[in-house]
Amino acid sequence: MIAIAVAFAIACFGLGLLMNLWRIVKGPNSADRILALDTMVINVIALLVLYGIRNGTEMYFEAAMLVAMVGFVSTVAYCRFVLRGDIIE
Amino acid sequence: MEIVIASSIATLTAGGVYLILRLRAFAVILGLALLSYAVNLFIFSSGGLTVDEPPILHGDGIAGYTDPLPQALVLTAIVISFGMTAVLVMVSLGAYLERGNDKLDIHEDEDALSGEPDAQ
Amino acid sequence: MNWIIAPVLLPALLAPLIGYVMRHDITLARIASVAGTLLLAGIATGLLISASSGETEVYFLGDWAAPFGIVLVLDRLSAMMVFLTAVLAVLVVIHAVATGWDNKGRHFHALFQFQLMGICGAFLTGDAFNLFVFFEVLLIASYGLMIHSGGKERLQAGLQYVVMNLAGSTLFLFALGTLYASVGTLNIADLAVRVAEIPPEEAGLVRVAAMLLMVVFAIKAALFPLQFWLPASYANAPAPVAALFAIMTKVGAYAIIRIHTVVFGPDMPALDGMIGDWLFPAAIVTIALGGIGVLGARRLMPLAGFSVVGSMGTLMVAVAVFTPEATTAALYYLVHSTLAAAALFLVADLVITRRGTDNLQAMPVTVQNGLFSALFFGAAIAVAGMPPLSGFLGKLLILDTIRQPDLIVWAWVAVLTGSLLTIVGFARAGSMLFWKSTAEPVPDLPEGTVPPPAARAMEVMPALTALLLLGLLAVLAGPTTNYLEATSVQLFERSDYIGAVLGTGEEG
Amino acid sequence: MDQIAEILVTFCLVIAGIFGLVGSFGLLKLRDTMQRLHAPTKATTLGVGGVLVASMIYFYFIEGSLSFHELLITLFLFLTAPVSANFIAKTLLIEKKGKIALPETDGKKGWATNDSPPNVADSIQG
Amino acid sequence: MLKRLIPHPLLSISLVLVWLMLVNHYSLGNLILGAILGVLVPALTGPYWPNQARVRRPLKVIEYILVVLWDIVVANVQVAMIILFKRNADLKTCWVVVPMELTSPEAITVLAGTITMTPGTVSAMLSADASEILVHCLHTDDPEGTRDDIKNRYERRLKEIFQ
Amino acid sequence: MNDGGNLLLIIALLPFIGALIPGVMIRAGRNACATFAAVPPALALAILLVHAPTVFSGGVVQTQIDWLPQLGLSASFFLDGLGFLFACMILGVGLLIILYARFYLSGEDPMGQFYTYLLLFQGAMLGIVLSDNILLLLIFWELTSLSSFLLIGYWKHLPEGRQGARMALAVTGAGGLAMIGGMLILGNIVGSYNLTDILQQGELIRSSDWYMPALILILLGAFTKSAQFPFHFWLPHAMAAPTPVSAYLHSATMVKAGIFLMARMWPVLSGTEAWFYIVASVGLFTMVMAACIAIFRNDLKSLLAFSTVSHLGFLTFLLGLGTEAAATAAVFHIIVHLTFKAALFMSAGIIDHEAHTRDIRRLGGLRTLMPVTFVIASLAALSMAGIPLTNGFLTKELMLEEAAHTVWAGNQYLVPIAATLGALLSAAYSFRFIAHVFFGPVRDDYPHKPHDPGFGMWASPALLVVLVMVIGLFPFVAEPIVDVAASAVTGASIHTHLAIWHGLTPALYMSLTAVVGGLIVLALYSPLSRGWAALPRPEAKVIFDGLVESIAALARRITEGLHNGAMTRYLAIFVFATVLLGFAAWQGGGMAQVNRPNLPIPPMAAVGWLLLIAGTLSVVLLHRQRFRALVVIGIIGLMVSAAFVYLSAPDLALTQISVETVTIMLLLLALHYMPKDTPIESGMFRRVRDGVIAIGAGAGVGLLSYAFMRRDIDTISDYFLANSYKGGGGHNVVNVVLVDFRGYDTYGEIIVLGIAGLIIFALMEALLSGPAGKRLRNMDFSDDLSRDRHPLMMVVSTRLMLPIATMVGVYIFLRGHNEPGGGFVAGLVIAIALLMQYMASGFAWTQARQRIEYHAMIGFGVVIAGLTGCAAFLWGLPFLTSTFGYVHWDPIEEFELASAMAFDLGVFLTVLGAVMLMLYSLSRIARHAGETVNTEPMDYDPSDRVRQTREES
Ligand code: NA
Ligand code: NA
Repeated sequence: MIAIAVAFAIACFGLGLLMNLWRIVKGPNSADRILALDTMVINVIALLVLYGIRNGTEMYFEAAMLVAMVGFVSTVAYCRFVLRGDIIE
Repeated sequence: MEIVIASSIATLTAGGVYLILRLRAFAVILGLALLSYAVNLFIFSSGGLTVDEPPILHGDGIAGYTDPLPQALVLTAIVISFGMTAVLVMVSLGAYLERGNDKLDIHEDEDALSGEPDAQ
Repeated sequence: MNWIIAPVLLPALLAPLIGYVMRHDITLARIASVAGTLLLAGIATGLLISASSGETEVYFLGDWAAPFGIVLVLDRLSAMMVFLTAVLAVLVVIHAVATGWDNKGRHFHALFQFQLMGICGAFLTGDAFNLFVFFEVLLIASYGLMIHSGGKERLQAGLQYVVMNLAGSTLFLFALGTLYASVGTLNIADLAVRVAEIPPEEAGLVRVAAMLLMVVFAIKAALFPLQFWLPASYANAPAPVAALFAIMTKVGAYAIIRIHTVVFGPDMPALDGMIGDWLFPAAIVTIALGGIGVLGARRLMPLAGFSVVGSMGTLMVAVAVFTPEATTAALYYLVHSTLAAAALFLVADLVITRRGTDNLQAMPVTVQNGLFSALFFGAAIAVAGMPPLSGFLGKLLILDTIRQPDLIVWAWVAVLTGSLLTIVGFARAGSMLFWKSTAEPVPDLPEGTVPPPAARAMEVMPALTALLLLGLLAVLAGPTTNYLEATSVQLFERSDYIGAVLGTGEEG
Repeated sequence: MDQIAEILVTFCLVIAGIFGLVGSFGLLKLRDTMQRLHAPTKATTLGVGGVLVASMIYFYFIEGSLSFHELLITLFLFLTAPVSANFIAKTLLIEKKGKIALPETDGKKGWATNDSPPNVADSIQG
Repeated sequence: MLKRLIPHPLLSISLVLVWLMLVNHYSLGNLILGAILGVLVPALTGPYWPNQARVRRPLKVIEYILVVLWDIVVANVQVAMIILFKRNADLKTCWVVVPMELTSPEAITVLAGTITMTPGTVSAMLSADASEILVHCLHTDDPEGTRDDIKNRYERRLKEIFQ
Repeated sequence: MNDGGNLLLIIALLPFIGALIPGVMIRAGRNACATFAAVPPALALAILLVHAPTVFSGGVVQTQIDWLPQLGLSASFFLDGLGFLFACMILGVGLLIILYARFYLSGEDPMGQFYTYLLLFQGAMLGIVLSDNILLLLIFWELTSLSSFLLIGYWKHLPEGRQGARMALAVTGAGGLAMIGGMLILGNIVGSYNLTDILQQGELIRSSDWYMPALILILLGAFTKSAQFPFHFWLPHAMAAPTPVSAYLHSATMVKAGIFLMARMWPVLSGTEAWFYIVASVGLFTMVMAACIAIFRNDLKSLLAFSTVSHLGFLTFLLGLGTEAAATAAVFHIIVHLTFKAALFMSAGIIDHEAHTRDIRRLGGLRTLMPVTFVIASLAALSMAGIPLTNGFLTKELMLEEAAHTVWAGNQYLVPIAATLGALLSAAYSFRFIAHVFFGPVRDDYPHKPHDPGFGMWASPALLVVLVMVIGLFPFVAEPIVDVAASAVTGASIHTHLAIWHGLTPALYMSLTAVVGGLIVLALYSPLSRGWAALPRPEAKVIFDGLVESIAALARRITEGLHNGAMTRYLAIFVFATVLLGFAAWQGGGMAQVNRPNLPIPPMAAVGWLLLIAGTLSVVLLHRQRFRALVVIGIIGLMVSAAFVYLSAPDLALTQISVETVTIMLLLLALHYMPKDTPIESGMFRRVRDGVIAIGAGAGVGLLSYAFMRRDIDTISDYFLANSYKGGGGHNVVNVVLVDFRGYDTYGEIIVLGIAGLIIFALMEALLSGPAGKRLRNMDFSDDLSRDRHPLMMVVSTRLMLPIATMVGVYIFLRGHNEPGGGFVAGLVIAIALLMQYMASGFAWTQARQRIEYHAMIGFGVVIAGLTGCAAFLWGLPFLTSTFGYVHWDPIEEFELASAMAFDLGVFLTVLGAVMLMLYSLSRIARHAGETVNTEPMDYDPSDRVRQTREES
């Protein structure tokens, strides 16, 4: 039962990724792209955790944590670039 | 799965090569970044693909692990290419600030100070 | 401790100290850097003497057995290359200090030491991937040195240099991946063993790996069609750096000599002499391009750069034959052309500094025209391969050792014609710089401008020493060639190398 | 007990999947960027949150190890997501400066993207 | 003495907890290591947090968290319905300006975060003097009500916690 | 080596040692300089004469020192008759020239330099004639080219001197290079480069298939050096040299080197049809042609130069005949020509020196003004004309005699007629020399009033003229030296009988015809000269210059066309060549059996693949909108990391994602100052071309990787899996490989990072202090930007995240040995955490709170890693040998301590330091660009408002 649920969730988030991709490519604003990439990061985190459940290992949580961290930093950096040009000022 | 990785390597390489053949340093940087992804996957795959078996030893068994050596090589390659990219970015920025354009080609008759107006 | 690691470790420990502790004190940095380089030369001499016993010494890093850990291998070849590097480094560092080049930007000495570390590491390593790592060390240090002190031309040339080499490094990784995938090891000796076992009908992958590696090394060795980057890079590098770069092209040549003899030698069934078949024509064209470039150059630094291209072609013609005799000749010419190129760049620096431009045009002479013309004449003789300096002997050796009937005419015509073009090119350049300039009226200096200072003895000394070394290399050609002959015999006797690395490698 | 845990996990996962998908779908479907900005909150909260809760339950009841990593990730996401959204909204407003009508502030100072921060002195006078 | 060694006890305790969560293995060794880090890390990062907010009523924090979590679940369902079943043309999107009485940066941050994390509203930005917050509502018929909700449900509680 | 041999070596070396003297002695004055410059040749001459008895008794003095045995090059010298003759000439005339030059050179000329060059040249020349090893001979051969280049170009301010020097170098240098080929062939045929060995093997050489190439190549060397047609043109232009040089090089020595070589090689190369037809014909033609030109030259030295060319043709012709008698005649004429020609050159120099012109048209009537010179020059010229009682007559007779019975391609008249014509023309220009310079009325328009110079200047030519007359009158005095030299040339035992009168031979009639004809030509000079002037004739210099210039221009075009700075083209060639070569290599080998099943492709992987492909294509398509491309490239990084997770490589995933983030930060920082868009610059053709190359490369590596993923091979990795825990103390094999098995790689890798940090810092310094700094200060970034720089929310959340992220970093560091993680990732995590702080609260505020300098951090890191490796030395173990152990402390559970962790700490510090130093350096630009610096951590802190209000009330 769990296996099916995991597969379902993976499918949902995977599908989500494709939708994010569409938004990144299509835009039209930078904000859309950054937003879509940020969402993509969140979906990937979910997928990582799901993958961990599927394999019964907690090996991938560090990866998920790190992805969360760098995802945030890059989102802020992209935004700052548009907002202020200089990301560290 | 092999075909997935091989075609990913191929696409990344093709994209990277196309971009390093562009005329502006920035495109070349992007191209080298793509090539770096490609080569990382390439080296990684040289040990053969394994799924679901990370190279962390539990007990003394050694069967069925992902080949650790290519992984270590890729790690080294990632770090080195990071250092290289950083220098490249800096050098191209420097060249841009000195020349007023970020063309990769050098033209004998180019005059930096009357260069293009794209220097903001 | 065993001293094999010392040429890597000494600069590796010194460089951070210079770069971080002494970065605000140029005097201290200079003393440390010069002292370190001298010490390196001393160590290199010791290693050379040690290697001349003919025994291949292996250093098992981390005490791991080969082929699992990384090994350093000291044989005659690596000892010679390290020694050559150290000698060159001493000349260059003194020149850089005496002319004040080192103080025109930041971190010269730290980068210089790292550069030495990379070069020595590349020469000593017995591991294909570690060779890549040290290639990268020496390359990234060279990027820093190349753009040392900045400036528009230097940065744009530096950008090209970096891009080209990054592309090359990427290819290096592709090649190593292919190599590992086809034979499953990285240790050079182990590679040799395993490649020898591969039958031709299964050799596709390993052949590709060998070829890609050749291309990678050919970039460094500036072999056609991968020589395009060199002239502009060398021409725009700070002159002492360009002089140091004389050894960088040799790193490429060394790698081909090492890898494509020990691992992919022509007698390997899988390779079937493929490498030489491609290398030889490439070398021939390289000679031609070098000669044509020397004749066609409008500026002194590119002229010197093209002469390096030509000399690499000459060197690689001998390498491409892959016989012990030809390799002996190649090694002699390698030593010669390294010092000759260094001498040329150092002299060019002294001249350009005083002329204020490297355009080959008549300008009023400034100071010490006689001295500089004599130095230039010496350097030109060296680079063109004229007697009495060692280049002539090197060329004779190369021509004499190529005995394959299908190669001989090509090699002779290329080498001799290349020499002629180089001679004519240098004669034109020198005549313009030093002779025609004497006919130019000396203008009255505007108020307040100081004429360029005369060169002090310390500034001239490195260039002069390089020329003297070339003379010495000619005089001592016999003993030198004895060493080199034993070197190439050792190189081609790959069972020694393999035995030393794999045979006695049991972990203690 | 395991049965309940299994059901719980399954439930969480299904919920998570649905909300994750809805979030991304919203990103695709909604009309303008400000609206789209709402969508990822679903993926972040009930989406990833559901997966993380499922994971905790799963590892505790089924694998037998209590794992708090999931909590940390949740904490991190809850800490960062609003800041990200804040930045993205501002990015949009800067990109479309003048094209999006914003309500006026009630105070003396305008919105942060358009008005420089007060220095302390003039806020005292006010 | 203790005060100087552990300037931010709450932070230090949190960090020890974080450490234990990270290693996910509860032993005396890890506790000691966590404690060392709990002292060391705040000391290292302290300069970047010069004036820390004081949480006056820790218990209220739990209440606040529960309220917000509940709101998240409820609002998520509502918004999912909107996304899935409402035509884009029918959406009544609007901006809402919420004046704030909060002055602690931490409190303002938590409020803005809460607004964003509860679906249906996103806090877009603050006013330059941080006295107002600009909120974007995905769909509402009653902007005033939304504003009041925010002020009553969240700001009031935060005021209790932080001031 | 016998004693004589030792002395021989000294002879060969003396001039070179002597070349150092003038540089020192010049300070002592010009007389001292000249005197001391004369010492080495005098000494050498004396030693040479010591050997005379041996040589004259038919002996040979030899010495051999191994130099480069692998090549067959030895410092071997031998002295036989031919060598003796030449050595005497070189040293003897050398002494005369030193004397002459002392008075000839003016005060402004750098005399020390002159003598240095002269002695260098002398040494090279001596080397040629004494070498017993043809490779050694080549060395000296090239040295004569070089030193003559310096001598000809001695007056460097004169364009003729420079051009003449370059032309001489180019022509003789080219010949020398050809000769190298020829000599190597000879050596290969014989199996030795020793001349004495080669001279034994005439039969072998002449019958070899390689005889013709060798002959042609060697003759190219000889002909260019000895100015034979069509290489004769350089010699007249070399006359721009000071006259002592012309007298020495272009009469007595260098141009004779080619003759010497032909004489030396005569026993092995001559005697074949090829030799005869090439050498004799070229010589004869040169003799006639050059003599004809000489008549009409108005420059004295030019006249003499063409006369020299003609006489060299004379000698070549004789050697080409291949008979012993002709060779003997040649040897004799070498001596004869030396005597009169050197005297004539010096006389010409005297006239030039005194009258300040060498133009015959401006001279005349000097007979009375310069009687001594007149006598000297006239006697020498008469010898040149071949008038009886001078030595020139003797050799001319011998030559005509040989010519008289030479049949050329079945024609028995051609050669005699041509030889007579040559002699006639020779007589004609000699007569013109005497008549137009010394006879006729004294003029009143000399550029300078001429009179005889002092004794020092005319002593040398006078001595030579004495020789001219002595030999002319008493030919037998020359017999011994001619005999011994001719014997050496021919290898036979020659006993000549030199006499003035041979009876009424055909030669006598031919000679008579020549002299009479010469007088007639002189008489008809004016009309002939007008006719000559009207004659269209190719000007050699123009052709040569044109040739060199067009070759140089072509070289320039090729060079600048190929190396035109178009990096993109270089890269295209590189990729294209690589793909091609890779394909060629693959073609030659086969593929092993596929022995590995394909793994399944789950839908999730397919989705990831789709994202990766789409991301890549988007980056390519969007690359001109740079920011957008940077956003999209984030997808690729994310997907590659995800792929690594999926493929069981968590370490890679962690590293890839964090590196990718930092890289994007760097790119964003740089992009701020760069154009935001890339203009469309490449046309359709170019894009298609690049596309094709790109697809080729992509397909290549794709197929390659697919090929190797389908087969399993035996790798060394099993060892790592087996020994990671046992020998390295870690469960994470990848980490143990990194910090232990291949720790040396990692050591190199962190050094790369450290260097990168340094370079960026150094470059930034260089940029900011240069024109780029000025440019930056003028940049304006204030348009349309957000007003909030350090938003409150970001600052607050960062404050909480920083300690948490630090904990995460420490955690990842500590567990790296056993679980995914390690120093590298930890360094990046901390760097990213710090970066967040910088982004939130600004550079200046954060930097002010930063206690550790990033420079120092890199330094510490590299040094710690290095010293950890060195620690093994204390136990006598190699660099980087690791150790680990398990510590038991009750009540704490057992934990592991590994030296690898100290190494990893070095990695950590370096990574952190390098990344931060890079960011630091890039951020410095901003402050340079005039941005204000923040002193508060956030734009506005609302609690300030409260505090202030409270204080207010
Ligand atoms: Na590594
Ligand atoms: Na690791």
